[in-house]
This record gives sequence, structure tokens and C-alpha cells, in this order.
Amino acid sequence: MELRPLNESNTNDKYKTYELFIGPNHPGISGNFSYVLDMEGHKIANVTADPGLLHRGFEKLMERRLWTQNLALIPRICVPEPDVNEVAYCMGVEHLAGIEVPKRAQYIRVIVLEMARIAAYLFSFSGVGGATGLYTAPNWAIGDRDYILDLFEWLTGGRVYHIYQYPGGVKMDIPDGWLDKLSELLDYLESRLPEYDNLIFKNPILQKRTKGVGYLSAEDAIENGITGPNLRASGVKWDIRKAQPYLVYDELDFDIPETGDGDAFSRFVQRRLEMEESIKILRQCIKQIPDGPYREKIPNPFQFRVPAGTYYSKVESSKGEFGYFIVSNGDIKPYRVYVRGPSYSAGLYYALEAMKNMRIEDVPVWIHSMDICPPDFDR
Amino acid sequence: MIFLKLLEGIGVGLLSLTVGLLFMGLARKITARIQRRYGPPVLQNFIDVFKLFSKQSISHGFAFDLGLVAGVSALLAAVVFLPMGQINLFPHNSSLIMIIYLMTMAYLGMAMGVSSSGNPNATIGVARALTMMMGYELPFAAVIFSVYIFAKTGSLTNIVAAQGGGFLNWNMVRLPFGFLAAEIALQGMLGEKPFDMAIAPAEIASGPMVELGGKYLGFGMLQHAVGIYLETGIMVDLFLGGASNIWIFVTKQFELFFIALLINAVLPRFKIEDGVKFMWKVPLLLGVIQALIVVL
Amino acid sequence: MLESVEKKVEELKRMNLEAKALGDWQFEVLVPRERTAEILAYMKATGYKTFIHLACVDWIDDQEFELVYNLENYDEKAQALVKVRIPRNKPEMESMMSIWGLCQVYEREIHEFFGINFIGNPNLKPFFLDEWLDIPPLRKDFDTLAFSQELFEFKEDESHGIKAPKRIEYK
Amino acid sequence: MSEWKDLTNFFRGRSFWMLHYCTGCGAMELPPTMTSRWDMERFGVIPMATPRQADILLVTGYLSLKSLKRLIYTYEQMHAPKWVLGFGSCTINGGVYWDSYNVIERLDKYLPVDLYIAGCMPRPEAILDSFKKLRELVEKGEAKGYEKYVKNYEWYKANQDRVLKRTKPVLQKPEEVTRSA
Repeated sequence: MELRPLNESNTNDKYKTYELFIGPNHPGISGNFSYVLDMEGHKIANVTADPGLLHRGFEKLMERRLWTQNLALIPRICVPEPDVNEVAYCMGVEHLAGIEVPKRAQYIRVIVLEMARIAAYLFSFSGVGGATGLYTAPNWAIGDRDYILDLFEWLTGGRVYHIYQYPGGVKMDIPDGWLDKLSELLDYLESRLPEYDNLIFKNPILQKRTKGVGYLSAEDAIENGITGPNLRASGVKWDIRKAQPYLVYDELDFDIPETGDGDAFSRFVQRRLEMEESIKILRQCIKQIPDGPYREKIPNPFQFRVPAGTYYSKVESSKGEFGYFIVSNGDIKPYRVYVRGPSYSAGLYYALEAMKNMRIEDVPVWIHSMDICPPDFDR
Repeated sequence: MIFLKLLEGIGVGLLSLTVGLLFMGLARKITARIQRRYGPPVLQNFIDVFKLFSKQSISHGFAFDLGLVAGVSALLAAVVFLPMGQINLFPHNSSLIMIIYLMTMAYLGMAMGVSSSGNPNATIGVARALTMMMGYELPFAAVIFSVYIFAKTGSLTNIVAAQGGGFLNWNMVRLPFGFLAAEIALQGMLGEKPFDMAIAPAEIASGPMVELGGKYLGFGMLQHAVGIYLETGIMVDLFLGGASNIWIFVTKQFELFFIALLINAVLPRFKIEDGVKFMWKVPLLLGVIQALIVVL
Repeated sequence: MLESVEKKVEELKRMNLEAKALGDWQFEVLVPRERTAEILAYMKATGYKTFIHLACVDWIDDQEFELVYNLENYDEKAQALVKVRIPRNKPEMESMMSIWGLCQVYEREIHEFFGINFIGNPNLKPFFLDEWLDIPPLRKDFDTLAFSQELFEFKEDESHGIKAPKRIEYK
Repeated sequence: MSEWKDLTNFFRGRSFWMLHYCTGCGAMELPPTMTSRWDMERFGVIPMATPRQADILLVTGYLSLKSLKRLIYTYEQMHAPKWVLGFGSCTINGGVYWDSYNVIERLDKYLPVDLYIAGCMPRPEAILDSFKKLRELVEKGEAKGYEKYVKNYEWYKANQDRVLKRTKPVLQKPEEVTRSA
């Protein structure tokens, strides 16, 4: 990128705008990613996305590793919510290899996914706070998120990356007393929700700043491939957990909350309401989880071959549809895996349209309201 | 005689720096407790300033150096004229107008300095700071007007003297609307939320401070420290009846600062135009009502 | 299998296309290159409105690239994988930007990672990588390990006590 | 004079300002470290928005070539004294990305690293411990990475240019591939 000389006079048409970098080193951006804004006065005239700062070539690396080795690699694709990667990948492999997953393992997977979802939503609360300058929100939300990570650590041994799923089930059974601790934690989180409401969602200044920012209509959302809570906040009732139930979601009773205004505030509120539903799902799982084996044993993992075929497996993550397009040619390694990150279309394509004529104050609010997570499109 | 006065002046300057930095440290501690944290040591800001002055620094030209030095020195000059308890160096010269004039000088100096760094973020930050200044100066002017009319004097020493003789004589009680308006304006003056658009890190990467490093950031911190001392000090003199000695003075200052902190901890920041609109709506209205009450 | 998927597969078969269901809610359809724009527009008109992703598979043994357009239908709860094969020695494809504007970024990415040229796409500048001079990295004949060793030279370093990790190749 | 130096080092060690630049996935453990659970502000460490204000460059995890370029700009903008902390196993030897075409392996070939934190990813306690360790090094006057960088600038520059300013393909082309821009 060429920097423009600062001493050029303003008379030239070419220098009517000036460049402003949001990222990569900027507190307003989520992760290592950059938007270059061409500013005209205080309005944004043009936006360029500059991804690739987190590109590690996962898709190439996965072709070089065994089917089971990849499980250690893929959680790193989405850092705030790594479990969706493992589950989506395992579901794809199981479908291709024809492995039946025991009921208990499916319940454990749902528990892990929903806990990860709550953790990711709490993280996005902190994003709201950080973007608008309400620094008490990150401090509270991330502190509470840590209790979830503690439970994860007890269950899987890892705080952030769990590497817990395995083709055919999960690696370890739930330890004794863990479920009781989980339900205690859910009580605690529920008692915290009114405080978050008072601090964040009922805050008049925050409402003033986020209402009407970044309006996204239902048609635009569908056209631009925007999924997950952002789509639902625009009024489209689409949740993979309901529409194409995977694991045991069809046995659980939950609602899809509706906000439907399509602006940044309703996207925040959507996440807040869905958190309540996740707590509800977890309560049911604690009650309903059956006894039985936690994993279908697969033969020697070093010789584990997946029959040739293609499959697209997807999971509803906190950011939208997280998909794994898996191609196997019957070898011990995947032939090709394509990872569909939910932020791709919003962060790299729709942002350029949405941010035009926006003010610089609204940019961080927009980024955090769409919950753009750079690692999942950089891969 | 002049030499003694000079020494006294330096003493007052050091006092204001010390108290200001202490307030900043306490602010970090109190904010941390609201955020369920332990917080840094209270003297952390002294360590930070010392460290900043021991760092290598890059200058961006003469205007950059001059602006930052002017910022601190104008505020220090203003502090000298502030009556604080028994310390009152110029009892016959403590004109409020002059103090406010020197304060504005300080902010303009800072603005000149950081704009010459050439960073667009700094320029946006300065533009926001000056817009915000326009926002809070207007209600504050209305308040000062009513205090002037009420006390029939422009000297802070005399205003303090007029409030003597108990709590009920304080302007806070006598001019309640004016006090409220001034409190809100103080929030803007201190640059606390919801009026801290000038330094919004998530939007413009800490605004005016974006190119400041080392000694220059140290000057910025010192300016903020003296600014806190001066602004809360003016409020104490105007509304809380001054003080009989320096300890009571600092305690009263801290009370005002504490309220500002609590508001700061639970509110996000306004957009710049919303902030100015708010300033011109609520506090200005309160100020005008107060002025009308006083005049009639 | 969903009824809507079954119906759609039948319908596509009647259009002389190879289609088959892959799971409960998804199916694939193989489309010749000339008919891609027509079929994609048809799919969009019949409810497959959301463009999920465009992926590319390098079938080096067949000397072909396979482009996979993944479409989603929210009303019928179905997913379609539209596959197009293009020759590897002449990697060219028409841009589908006129149907979904979103294709622009996906095509730019695939141009960078596979070297496929999309005719009609105005912006195919480097996207994720800076100054890439080798063959596109996601092609099967690109050896990432050799590249990494050559460029970053992970040599054993006695003075720092660093040893290169032991590498096991599974066959 | 040495007393003065000791005094400055004492204060420097108690007021680390960290650059808020999330270079890799290790940045995920920074919010817990900053906020109420671990609260690194206790030790005088606070995140700063721009490199001019910062003392510490915390390289959180792997570095792609594109990030490395920005990181070097950032490092050179910081005012001395400045320190680099390599965070996670990816900065030490590439970690799980040892065979990736876009991730550098040893960070200390390109920037002078004062301290490495091992693990993938290191826990917040490890981060806090590293600040303590760095404080000890600074107080003893041993953390001199920025001076090393100036002294050996040619060597660092040559290494940086080798990976960032490539003029010809790294690998021999197996066959001629035509690729229009």
C-alpha cells in the first residue's frame, strides 16, 4: 500500500479524501484484520478490506495430516468458539465413514456447543462495551466467561482449545460432579443477566449510539450470505438447530427469539436473548442425558480411512453457519477440506457496502454488532 | 519578595501536580473496584510519569514541542491564581475570567501541538475536543454569569468570602440549578464519559495522544493532572464555599471528582454531536434558568 | 431424506444433469461449464437464494479443477452443491458476479489460491497473501513443507539448543 | 550515575505499557488477563492503543508474513527502551504451523525477543509471570533487546528482507504456470 504524501495540497481532486486505517493495530477492530477507510470529511467514502494477516494455510496443512491429527489443528480457526470446528468436522467425517454416534456422546456435544455459545456471547458483550467505551462491560463479561472456561478445563483439560471431540464421540466421559457444578454456574449466570441488562441493554446512551446503526434488511441479509444471529435479528427465522436438526437438538425444547429490527442494537439484543435459550437447553441436557458409552471406538487411528465422497457438514455457531466441506478420496488423509467461516461474507464483502457513508464512530459498533471474527475467514 | 512569590508559585504548581496525579491513581483504583478488579497501586501514576520522562522521545517539529509545553505551563500559571484554602498567592488578582482564559490557552496549545504531528487520528481527536469545548463552555459561561450577578464580583477570593458562615451560605445551596449545570459541564471538562469522544480509543486510537510518546506523553499526563486539580478547584471555590485550609480543599475536590468517576464507570460515550446537543440542552437550560432566577 | 430435496434432484435429472442426494438435506449436481450461469440463475429463482461458499478442489490425477457453488434454500430447508469441472491446463471460468455480488471475493480468493482466472471479475488483485511468486499454494503440486524449510530455514541450532522436530510421514 | 540507572530501571519495571496489537490467536487469553479475573493492571501493565505510547510488544502467537511486515513497522515506531515478548510456542519454532507456507518459524531471527512464554496457548498466570520475570530482567539491566537490534541491524534487516522482499520464486517451478494478475 502506498502512503500518500501529507504535504500535497488539497486542491487536487485526488487528495480530497484521506486514508484512515482501522486495524491491524487498532483497539476498535476485533483481531488482526484491517479496513482501510477513504474518508471525505467525517464520512467514509470508500472501504477496502485487507485480510490475510492471520492466514496460516489451514486447508493446505489439513491435506498433509491424518484425519484424526487434524482435530488438533482445526480449533484454531475460530478462537472465541473453537468447539464448533471440532463438532462440524467430526460430524462430516462420521457421515462419510458411516459411524453411528452414541446418544450420550451427542448430549455431551450439545452441552459443549451450548457452553461455548454462551462464552462467545459473553465475549461479544465485551465487544459492545469496548466499542462504545463502556469498559465495565468487558470486565464483568469476561470475568463471568472465565467460569465457563474453568468448567471446560475440568472437562477437557484445555482452557481455550479443548481438542475434545473425536470421530465417533468425545475423548473422555463427563467427570463426577461436573454436571452439578454446571447447573450451579447456570444459576449464577442467570442471576447476572439482569445486571447486564441494566448496564448494557437498558443504558440510554448505548441505545442512542446503536439504534439505527448499520441497518440490514432481510433481503440484503439473504442476498449477502449473512447467517446466524445477524440474520435472525433482521427478521428471518432461520436456525440450523431448528431447521435441519443435528445431534439431539430435535429432542430439546427451545425457542428462537425474535428481535427483527435489523440494526446494531437488535443484533446485540438477539445475542442476549439467545443466551437465555442456551441456558434453557443446557438445563434440559443436564436432566435428560442418558447413560451409556461416550464414544464409538474407531479402529487404529493411524490407519483410519474415510471412504471416498463429499459432504458439507454445518453447525450453528454464535456467529452463524460454520461449515466444513470435506472431500475424501479414501486415503488416510483428507483430500480437501474447505472451511466456511461465518464472518466471511459480512467482513469481506458486505462491510464494503455497509460502511459507505457511515461515520467513524459507528465503525467499531458495526464491526462488533456483526461479530466479525477475522481468523475464521483468514484461515 | 518577588523571589519568595516565585518559590511559592513553584510550590503551588508541584502541589497541583501531586494532587492531580494522586487523583488519577485513585480514579484507576476506584474504577477497578467498580469493574470487580483489584486495581493498580495508588501511586502508579507517579511511576508512569517518571518512566515516561526516562524514555527516548521523537519530536515532530517545533510546534509539537511548543504546544505541549504551552499546554502544561498555561495550566500551571492558572493554578497559581486559584485560591485554595489558606494558600492564596494573589488575593487581589484571582479573576475567574483570567483563569478560564488561561485554561483555554492550554487546550489550544495542546491542540496546536498534536495537530502538527500530522496523524489524521490526532486531527480528528483535536477537532472533537474543540467541539466538545464549545459544548461545555456555553453552559459554564451561563453559570458563571449567574454567580457573577449573585455575588456582584468577579474575583474568586471574594466569591469564596461571600459564601462564608456555614453550609447554607454555599452557592451549591443557593444556586442549585447552576450547580447542577456546572457539574455536567465539569464532566465534559474532565473528559470523563460520556463526554470523552476526544480520546475514544476504539474509534480514533486515543485521538490527540496517538503520536505522543515518552516525554511528550508525560507532558500530556501532567496536563491532565493539573487540569483535574484546576477544574475541580474552581468548582470548589464557586459552589462549595472554598475551604479554610488545604486539606479540606482537597477533600472537597475529591468529592466532586468521585461523583464524576462513578458516572464515568457506568456510561458509554456519546457521539460528538449528541454530546454537544446534550450540553446545549440540559445544562444550558439549567444555567439560563438559574441566571433568570438570579436576575429577577 | 427431505421431500423437497428428492423433488429437486428429480427435476435436475430431467434437465439432463447428474444429480444425487448426499444426505438428508443436501444434494450435489454436476453442471457443464457452459450451463453454469443458466443453472445458477435457475437455482436462485427457485429459492436457493443464499450463497454459502465457493470452494475449489484440485483433482490433479484427472487434470481438472472442480468448483463447488454451495447454495442454501431457507424455505425448503435444503442445500445444493453445484459442481463445475474445468481443465487444469487452461484454468478459466466465467465470473458469477452478476448473480451474486458475493462471488467477487470468493473468486478473488480462488484466483489467489488456485490460479483460476475468472473472466469478468474486475478485481483479482492479491488478497490474503503478499507478493506471492510461487505456484498458487493450494494446488496439489505445491509442497508447503519444502517451501517452509527453504524460506524460513529451520536449521538445528546448537548455540540455542534448538532441534528441528522429528518428522513422521504416514503412508 | 549507576544509582540513577537503577532508579529508572526500578520505575520502568513497574510500569509496562503493552501495545494492544492482537497478532495471533494468543490474543484470546489477553482479555482475561486484562480484566477482572487476573487484572494485570495490578502490576502496572495496561494496554495502549498506539506503538508510540507502548513499552512492550507482546507478539501473541504465530506471525504470517503479512503480519510480520506490520509488526516490524510497529516495532520500529516504538520509543526505546522497548521489549518484545514472544508468546506461545508458535513464536519459538512455528508450533503446529511448522510446515505452513505463510507462518514464520523463529521470531528472534527478525526481531530481538527478550522473553519467550511457552505453551499453546499460555495461561493468564504464565503471562503475569512473564511480566514479573521481565521486571526482574529490566531491574538487573539485562533486557537489552532494543540495543541488540540497533547493533545488529544489518543481520536483522537481511533476515527480514529475505522473507518479505522476495524477487524470485522460493521453489523451483515444476512446470511453467501462467497466472495473469
